[in-house]
Amino acid sequence: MPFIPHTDADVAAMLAVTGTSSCADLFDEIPAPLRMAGLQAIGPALSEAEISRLMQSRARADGEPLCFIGAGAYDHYVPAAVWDIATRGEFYSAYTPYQAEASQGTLQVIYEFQTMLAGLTGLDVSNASLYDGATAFAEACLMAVRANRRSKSRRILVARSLHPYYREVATVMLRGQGISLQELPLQDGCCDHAALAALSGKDFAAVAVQQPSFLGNLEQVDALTDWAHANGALAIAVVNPTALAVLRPPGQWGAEGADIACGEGQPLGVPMSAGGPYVGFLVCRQAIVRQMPGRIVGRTLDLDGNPGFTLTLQAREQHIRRSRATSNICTNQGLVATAATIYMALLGAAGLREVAQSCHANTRELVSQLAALPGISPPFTQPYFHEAVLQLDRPVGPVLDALSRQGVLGGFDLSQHYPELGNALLVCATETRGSEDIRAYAASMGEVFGAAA
Amino acid sequence: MPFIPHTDADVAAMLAVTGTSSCADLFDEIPAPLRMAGLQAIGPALSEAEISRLMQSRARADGEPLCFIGAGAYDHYVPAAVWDIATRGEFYSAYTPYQAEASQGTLQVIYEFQTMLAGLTGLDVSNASLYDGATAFAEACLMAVRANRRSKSRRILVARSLHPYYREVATVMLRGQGISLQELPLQDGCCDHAALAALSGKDFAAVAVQQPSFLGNLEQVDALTDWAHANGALAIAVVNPTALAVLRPPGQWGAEGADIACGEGQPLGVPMSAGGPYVGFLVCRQAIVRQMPGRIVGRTLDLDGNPGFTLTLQAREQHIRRSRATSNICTNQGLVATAATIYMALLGAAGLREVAQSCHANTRELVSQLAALPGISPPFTQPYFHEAVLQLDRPVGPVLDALSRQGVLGGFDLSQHYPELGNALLVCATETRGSEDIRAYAASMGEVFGAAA
Amino acid sequence: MNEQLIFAYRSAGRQGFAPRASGTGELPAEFLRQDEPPLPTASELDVVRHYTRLSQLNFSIDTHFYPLGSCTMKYNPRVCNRLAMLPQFLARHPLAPVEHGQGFLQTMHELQEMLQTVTGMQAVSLTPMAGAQGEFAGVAMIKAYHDARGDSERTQIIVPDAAHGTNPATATMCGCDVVEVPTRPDGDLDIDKLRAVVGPQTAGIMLTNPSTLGVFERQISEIAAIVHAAGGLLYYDGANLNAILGKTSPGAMGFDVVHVNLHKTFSTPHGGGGPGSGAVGVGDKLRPFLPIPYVVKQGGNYVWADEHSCPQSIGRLSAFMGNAGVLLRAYVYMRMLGEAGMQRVSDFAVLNANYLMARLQDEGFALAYPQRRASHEFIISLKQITRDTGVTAMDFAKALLDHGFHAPTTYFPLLVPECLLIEPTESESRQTLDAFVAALVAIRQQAYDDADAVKQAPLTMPVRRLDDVRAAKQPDLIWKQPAA
Amino acid sequence: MNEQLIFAYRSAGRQGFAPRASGTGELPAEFLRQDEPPLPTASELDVVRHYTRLSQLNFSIDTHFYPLGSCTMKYNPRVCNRLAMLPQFLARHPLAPVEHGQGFLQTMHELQEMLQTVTGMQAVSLTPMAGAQGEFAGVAMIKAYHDARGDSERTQIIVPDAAHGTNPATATMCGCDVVEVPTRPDGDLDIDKLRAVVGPQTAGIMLTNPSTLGVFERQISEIAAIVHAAGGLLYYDGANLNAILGKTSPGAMGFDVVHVNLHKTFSTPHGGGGPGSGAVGVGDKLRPFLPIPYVVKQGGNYVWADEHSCPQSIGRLSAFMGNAGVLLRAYVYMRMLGEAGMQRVSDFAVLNANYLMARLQDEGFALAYPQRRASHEFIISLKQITRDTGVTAMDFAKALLDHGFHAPTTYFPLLVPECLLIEPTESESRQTLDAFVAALVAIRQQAYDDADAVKQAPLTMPVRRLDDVRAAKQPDLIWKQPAA
Ligand SMILES: Cc1ncc(COP(=O)(O)O)c(C=O)c1O
Ligand SMILES: Cc1ncc(COP(=O)(O)O)c(C=O)c1O
Repeated sequence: MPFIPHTDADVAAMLAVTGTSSCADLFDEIPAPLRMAGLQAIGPALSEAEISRLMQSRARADGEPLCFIGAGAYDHYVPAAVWDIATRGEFYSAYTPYQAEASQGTLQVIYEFQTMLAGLTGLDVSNASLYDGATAFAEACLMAVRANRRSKSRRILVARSLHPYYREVATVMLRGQGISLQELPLQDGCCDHAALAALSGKDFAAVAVQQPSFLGNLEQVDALTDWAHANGALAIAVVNPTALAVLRPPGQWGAEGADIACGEGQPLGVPMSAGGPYVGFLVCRQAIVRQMPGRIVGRTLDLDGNPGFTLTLQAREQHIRRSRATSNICTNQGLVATAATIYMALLGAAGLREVAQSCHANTRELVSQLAALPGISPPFTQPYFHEAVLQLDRPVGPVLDALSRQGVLGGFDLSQHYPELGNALLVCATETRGSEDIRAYAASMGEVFGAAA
Repeated sequence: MPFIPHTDADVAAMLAVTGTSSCADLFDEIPAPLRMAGLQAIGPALSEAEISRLMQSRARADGEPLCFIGAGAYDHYVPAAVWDIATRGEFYSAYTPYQAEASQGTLQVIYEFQTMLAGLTGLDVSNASLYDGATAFAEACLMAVRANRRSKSRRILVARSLHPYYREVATVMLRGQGISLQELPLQDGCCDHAALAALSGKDFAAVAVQQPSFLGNLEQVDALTDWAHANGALAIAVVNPTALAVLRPPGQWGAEGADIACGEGQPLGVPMSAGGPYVGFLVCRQAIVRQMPGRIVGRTLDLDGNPGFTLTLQAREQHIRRSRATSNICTNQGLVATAATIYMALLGAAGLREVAQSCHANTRELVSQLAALPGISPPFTQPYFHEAVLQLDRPVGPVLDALSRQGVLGGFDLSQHYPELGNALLVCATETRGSEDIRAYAASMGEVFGAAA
Repeated sequence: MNEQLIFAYRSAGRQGFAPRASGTGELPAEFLRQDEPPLPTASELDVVRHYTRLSQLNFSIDTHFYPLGSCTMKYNPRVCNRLAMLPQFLARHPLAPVEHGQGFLQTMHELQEMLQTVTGMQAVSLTPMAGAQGEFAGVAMIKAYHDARGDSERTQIIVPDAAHGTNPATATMCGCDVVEVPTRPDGDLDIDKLRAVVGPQTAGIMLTNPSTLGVFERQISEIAAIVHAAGGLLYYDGANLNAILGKTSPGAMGFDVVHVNLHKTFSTPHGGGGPGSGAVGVGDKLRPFLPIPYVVKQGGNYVWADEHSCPQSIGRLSAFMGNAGVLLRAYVYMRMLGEAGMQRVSDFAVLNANYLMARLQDEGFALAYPQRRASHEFIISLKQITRDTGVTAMDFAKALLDHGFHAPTTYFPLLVPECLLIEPTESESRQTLDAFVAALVAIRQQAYDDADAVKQAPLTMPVRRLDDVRAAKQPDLIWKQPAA
Repeated sequence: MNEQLIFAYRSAGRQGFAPRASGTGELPAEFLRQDEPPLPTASELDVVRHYTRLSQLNFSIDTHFYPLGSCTMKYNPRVCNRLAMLPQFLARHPLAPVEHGQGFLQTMHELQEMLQTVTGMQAVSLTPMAGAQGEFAGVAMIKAYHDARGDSERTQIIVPDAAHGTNPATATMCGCDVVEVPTRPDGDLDIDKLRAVVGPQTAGIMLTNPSTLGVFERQISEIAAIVHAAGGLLYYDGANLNAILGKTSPGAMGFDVVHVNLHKTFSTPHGGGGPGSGAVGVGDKLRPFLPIPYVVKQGGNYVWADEHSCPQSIGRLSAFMGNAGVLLRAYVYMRMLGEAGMQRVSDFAVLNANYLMARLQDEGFALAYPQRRASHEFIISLKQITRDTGVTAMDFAKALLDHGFHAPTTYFPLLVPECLLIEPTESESRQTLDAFVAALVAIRQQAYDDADAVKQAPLTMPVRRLDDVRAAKQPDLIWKQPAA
C-alpha cells in the first residue's frame, strides 16, 4: 500500500499493544451518526507509472507557448543548480526550524536571505518570507498602520500604478481591521503629482508606490517618499528584486529613504509555475522591526560561545502572542526563499545586473519592433524597465486571442483594470526572450494586424 | 568565466607566487613547435540558458515514440526516488572510494549491491560493477579461462541464442589473448541439444548460455550446466535481473549450479538512455573470487572494532598487479550501480516479481494480438519471458519503417543476425506497455499489413 | 560541521553564473543605483558546495523521524515533486489564457472535487497559501455572510483555550474579538461555558477535530447545534484531517467552512517552513463568498471563476491563484492513494499514534488523556519528571536530537504542563516507533541518573544550545560587511 | 553517524514501491524460482532515508575539496546532468531508428568533431566506456594496423615506469608483452633506454603527457621519431588532457591514437567510481580500425558507421554505443566552455597547480621535481618527514580528512617514495588552496609534536581507520541473513 510500511504481522502486534482488534476500534470515539460511508468519489489508486503518464499527457497538452506576459510574474532563466539544491531532501522535507540545533541549514539560509534582501533594498532588516508579493504588500500596509504612531489614520495612499491584484488583495486583507486604500491617480502612466500636491496636509498612515510600476514605468520615487514623510506618513516601496540590481534602492529614496520595502521574490530563480509557490519579502528600517509580521532568524551564540542561528523576536508571532500577534502567518515560503537565496548567491550583483540589463534591452527591442507596425504605438514617454504599454488601434482581447492561437502569449490586456488607457497592452521581454523570439512575436503580430486590416 | 572562480586580483597574486607574469609562462616547457594556434573550431561559449534551449529543441525533435524493442535494453518504469537520490551531489560527484573513511556512503551502497546481486543470482560473491552486459560477458569468459585449471582450452562454447552483440564484444575482447568463441547452434529457437551431445568429450574452458535467451525463449539450463560440468567446463550464465525475480537463479541450475553469472543491470532502474550508461554485473562462486575482474567491497572492522567498508582483494587489480591484473578496468559504473541498488531496495523481491509478471503478461498479450493478424505467426512453441519472435510473411525492415513513421518502434529485425529464421521480428512489451499501447501497436501493424496487402 | 556564511566567499569580481547581457541598459542616471548591492561573489562550485553542506546540517523527514505534533511530517513522495516540476507546468504564466492550460486547470478542478469529497463540503477554492490564510478566508467568509444578511453585530469568534495560535490571530486580522472557552479535564470542550458565551454577537467558532489535544471532540454535534442556534457558523481548522480521512468529515460534523493543510494531510513538502497550501471548502451557505479565483467547468472547458462570476466573493488572497505547484503535488499524492489508500492513511496514522501512546504508557510515561483514544497524535506530560529531576520537556527535546530523532512539539498546547505533542504519522514503521520509545526511556533514565548531562544536550549537533535571550535582546538579523 | 544495512529494515511482506502487476505469469513451473530472492523489504520512506543518510557519509566535489591527482576532480555543472536527463534522451532505445534520433546523433557527431579538434586527431569514436577501455581500443587498433600490414611480430608495448596501472594491464589484455622504460631524475623519460628497447617487435608505446609525474615530457617529438622509426605507433593516455587544452595536442606531439577521459577533462561526474567515458581519436592511419558504432553524416542525415561501412573496424566494445548519457554531459560542458573557456581551463588548472606547488615549497615541503613547472598536478614527497617522525603519506591523507579535505592520490606513481600527487583543478579558488596549505602545515607540525596523534586520524569520520588486512584475509563481501 502506498507510503505505509506496515506488514500484517506489524499490524497484529500493534493492535495487541493497543488492546484493540482492528483499526476500526481505534475510531470508536467518533459518534456513529458522524461516520462516513467512504470516499468512493476519489476513485481507485494510480501507480506511480500511471500518474506519471497522466500528468505528462496533461502537461504536454498545455504546451509551452512563447510568453511575453509579465504583470507580476517573469520568465527568467533559472540555473539548474538552484532547484537541484533546494529540493534536496534535507531542505525539502524539513519544517519550520523550531529545533534550532537540528535546523542550522535552514536557519543559516534564511539569515543569508534576510541579508541579501536587506542589501538589495538598502534597508536594515528583512523577515524570513511571506506568501507572495501581494500579501507582502498587504502586510506592509498593516505594519505601517501599527508602526506609524504619529498618524491616527487608517488610510493608505496607494498609487494607481501599483499592481491591481496587489491592491485587491490588500483591500481584502485590510478590510476587517477597517483600514482602506485611497488611490493616487495616474497621469501620463505615472503617479499624478498634481493630485498628490492637492492631498498635502491629509493624514495617511502610509504612501505606497511601486517601482518600476505595474505599467513598467519608472516613478519619481524621491518626490513621493519625501511627500510621505513631510505629511507624517510612512513610505512603502513595492519593488522588483531584479530591477534593484540597477535601480536606486528604497533605502535611498528621497531624503530619508522608504520605511518599508516589499515585493515578489519570484524573479529570483522561481519558475512562473502557474502563479506559485512564489515568495513575498518584507524589509524595513531597524526602528520598526518589532512590528514586522512573520518569522525572523537571528544569529546568536551557543553554550560554547560559537555562533549559531535561531528564530528570534518570536514575541511578535501568533504562537506566542496569539490574538495580539503582528500577523496570523505561520507556514511561510521557506523553500522558495531557499531557492531565491541560492539564485542570488549564484548570480551575485554582477549577474543580476546582466539579467536586468538584458531584460531592459530586450523589452526596448520588442517595443521598437511592435511599434513599427501601423496601428501600434507607445503612449508614454517615461523611461521603463522591462515592461511597457503599447496602444493598439483596436481592442486588445481579440488580438491576444489571435496571437495565442499562433502560440504567442502577447502580453496583458490592460483594458479591464485601466479603462482610461483605451486599447492598452502591457508587454514584457525578459532576458530569455532574445531577438529571435522578438522577431517571431513581431511577425505574428504583423500577421494579426495584416489579417484584420 | 564559466566554472573558474579566479578574480583578476587572485590571478595577479597567484602569478606573483609562482614567479611568472602570465599564465602563458607556465606552459614554457612545451616546446614551441608543438604549440597550437587555438581551438577555433570549438566556437563561442553558450550560456546555460542557450545550451538548455538547444538541447531541449534537439530532444524535442527526437520525440518519444512508442517502443516495443527490447533486445538487451528494456523500458521499465523508474521510480522517481531512484535518480533523485543517486544524483545527490555526494554520490554523483565523488570518485572511487580510495579513502574508505571518507567514502562509507558509496562503499556501503556497493556492498549492498553485491549482496543483492548475489541474492538474485543465487551465487556467492559479486563485484562492484563492470561497464555493461556485453563487457561483463567478455570478462566472464576471460575469468573462466583463468579459473578453469582443469581445462587447457582457450575456447568457450557459446549459445547462438546469446545476444549477438555480446558475442561480438567478447570476440573483440578475447581475440588478443587467443581465446575464441565456438557457437552452439539453434534448434527451434533454443540451444540445439543434439549438437551439444555431439560435442561431448571436447575440451572447453566454459559453456555460456543466456536465460531468457536473446530470442526471449527459456533454455534448458539444467541440461546445459550439467553438460558443462560433465565435460570439465565452467558454466557461465547470462541473465536478466528482472527475470530472476521469477526464474530459477544460476546458482540453482543443474546439479551444481552455474559457476559465473553475468549480465546487464539496466533493467534495474536505469533509463534506456540511447544505450548507456548501464551497469554490467558479474557474480561467481566463492572459490574463484580471486579471478574476478574489477573492484570488490568488503566489510571489515575499524580501529575501535566497529564495522566499516573498504575496497578489498585489490591484489587482483591493475593499480597493484599492473600487467598481471585480472582486468584493466579502473573506473566502473558506480553511480549506475547505486541507482540499481536503490531500485532493488524500493521494489524488493515482491515488486520485482510484479514487474516481471507484468512484462510476461503484456508480451503474451502483444504476441496474441499481433499473431491474430494474417501474415504474422509465432514460429516457436517454447515458453518465453518478455520477448518473443514473430514470423512475418514479408521482409521485416520495410514493416518497421512503416511503423516508425506512425511513431511505433515495432521491435528488432532479426534477419541480419539470424538469417536462418527468415522474416523474423523480436518484440518486447515491458510493464510500461499496457493494453492501450498494445492495441495501438496492433492497430498500426494492421494498417501496415492492410496497406501493403 | 559548521559552514561559513556565503558572504565569506566574497571576492570582488567573482561571479558564479554568467547570464550574459544581451545589451546594456539605457536608463536615465537619476534612476540608477550607484552602490553595488552586497550580494555574494562566489563561484558556482562555491555556491553548490556551500548550500549542499548547509543542507546537511538539517534534520528532515528524508533523514530523520520527525514526530512534530500538529505538523503531520509524513513522507513526501519524490514523484510528486517530479511531476509538479514538469517543464510545461513550470513554464505556465499565471495569466496565460485558459486554452493553453486545460491540462493544468482540469487537474485543479479534480483536486477541488477530491477535497470536497474528503471534507464533505459543497465547493472548494484552492487559493489560500497556507493554513493561516485558509483561516483568514474562512473567517472573512463568515463575516461576509453575516454582513450580507445585515447581521453586522456579530464580531466575536470563539476558540477553545487549546487552539493553535493562528486561530485567535486570524480572528483579530479579520477584525473580530476572540472569546476563549476552556477545555474539560477529559479533553473535550466545556460545553456549559460555550453555552454561556454564545449569543447575537457570535460570528462563529473555530475548532480543530480531533483537537490539538490529540482527542476527538465527542460533543461536536451538540456544539454545532449550540452555535448554529445562536446564529453563528462553525469553522473547521483542517490541520488534523489526517486522523479522519474517510471516517467522518467536517461536513458530517456540522461545520460550515473548513481549510485543509495540503502540506500536512496531503503530503506536500514542508520545505523548511513552507510553502504550504490552505485550500478552503464551504457548504452552500458560504459558497457565494469563496475567494477567487477557482476553477469551474463550462461546457467542455475549464475556466476561472472570478470577480465577474462571483460578485459576492471576499476577493483575492494572492496575486494569482495561490501555490499552484503545491496543489499539483497534493493532486499527485491523492490520486496515488485513491479511495482505499486514503482511508488507510487515517487507519495507520491513528494506529501508529495509539501504539506509540500505549508503549509509552507501558513504560510509565504520563499521558495527558489516559482515558482517551489517541487520534493521530497524543500528548505526554513530563511534569513529574521535571519535578523530580529538573529535566524539562525542552531538555528531552534536545536530548532526542542526540538520539537521532527530531523532537515532538513542545509546550503546545499551553494548557498541559511540560508537554510533548507526538505525531508519528502513518509512514513510519513500527521499528522506528520502538526505537523512539527506547530513546525516551533512555533519556528519562539519564534524567534520574545525571540530570545535568541531559541539560547539556545536544552534543552531536552542529551547535550546542543557543542563547535565545541574547538573540532577542541583541538582534543580529543580517550580516554586515566588517569595516575594511 | 553510521547507518545500518538496508537489509536490517527487513520485514516480511513490506514493499517500498508497488508497480502493480498487470497480470500474472503463466510460465511452466520447471523454470520458476522457488525461493524468494533476499532483497530488502523496506518502505519507500525507509529507502529514501537510508540512501540519503548514506550519501551524507561521502566526501565529494559538491561538499569538499578533492585534489585527487590524476583524477581531475573538477566541478560537475548541474546543468549537464539536467540536460542529459531530458525525458526524450532517457527514453531513447539504443536500437531506435536514426530518424527518431537526429537530435541525439547530431549532438554525438558534434562531440566527435570537438574531440578531434582538441586532440588534433582525424576521427573519433565515442564508444569506449572509460579510460581503460579507450586504452584497450587503442592498443587493439595498433595491433590491427600491424596485422593488416602483415607485420604480426610486433607484440611489445612500451610503457614508462611511472605509467598508470591500466596501461600495462591493457597491453596484457590485448595479448602484448609489456616493456618498462625508466624515468630520469628530472621526470622525463630515459631516452637512451627507450632507444635500447625499440625494434621490430615494438607494437607501440603508451604515454601520458603531461606524465603521471606532473611534468610535461619535453622530448616528446624525439620519442615519437624513435618509435615511429622503429615501426611502432604512439598511444596517448588522455587522463591529463586538462593541462594542455588549446596549448598543444596529442596530434601535434606525434601521437597516432588517443583516448580522452571525459569524466576528467570534460567534467562528467565520477559517480563514486563511474560511469566515465574514454572516447578514442585516431590519425588517418588508424581510422579504418576505429571501434564501431560512431556517427557519420550522410547527406543531411546522421547515421551510424557500423560493421558494413567499416569492415576493418576492431569491432564493438559495448552492446550498444557506450555511455551515451555521459557523452551528453560532456557535450553540454564543452559547448558552455567554448573556445576561450576551454583554453582558460588549462590556464587555470595549471595556474592552480603551480601556485599550490610554490606555496608548499615556500612552506618547506619537498617537491619531487623542484626544477620543473607543474602541469595541472604535481608531486610532493614526505620521505623526510616519515624518516623524522614515522608519519607517512597515508597518515597525512587520513589527517587531511579531519581537516575537511579529501586526500590527494597517495603512493602513485610508485617511484616517488611517500608521495602525494596533488591536482587542484581550475574550479577551486585561491582561498581553498590556501586553506589546504594551512592544513598540510598543521599536520606536519602535529607530526613533529605528536606523531601518534596523526596516526590516530581520522577521528571525525563515520569510522576510524579500517583494517584492510582483515578485509582481504577474511573476506566479507556480501551480507548473509543470520540463521533464524
Ligand atoms: C492546529 C493548526 N492550525 C493551524 C495551523 C496553521 O497552518 P499553516 O502553518 O499552514 O498556516 C497549524 C500549523 O502549524 C496547526 O497545527
Ligand atoms: C593516467 C591514467 N590513465 C588511465 C586511467 C584510466 O582511466 P579510467 O579510470 O577511466 O579507466 C586513469 C584514471 O584513473 C589515469 O589516471
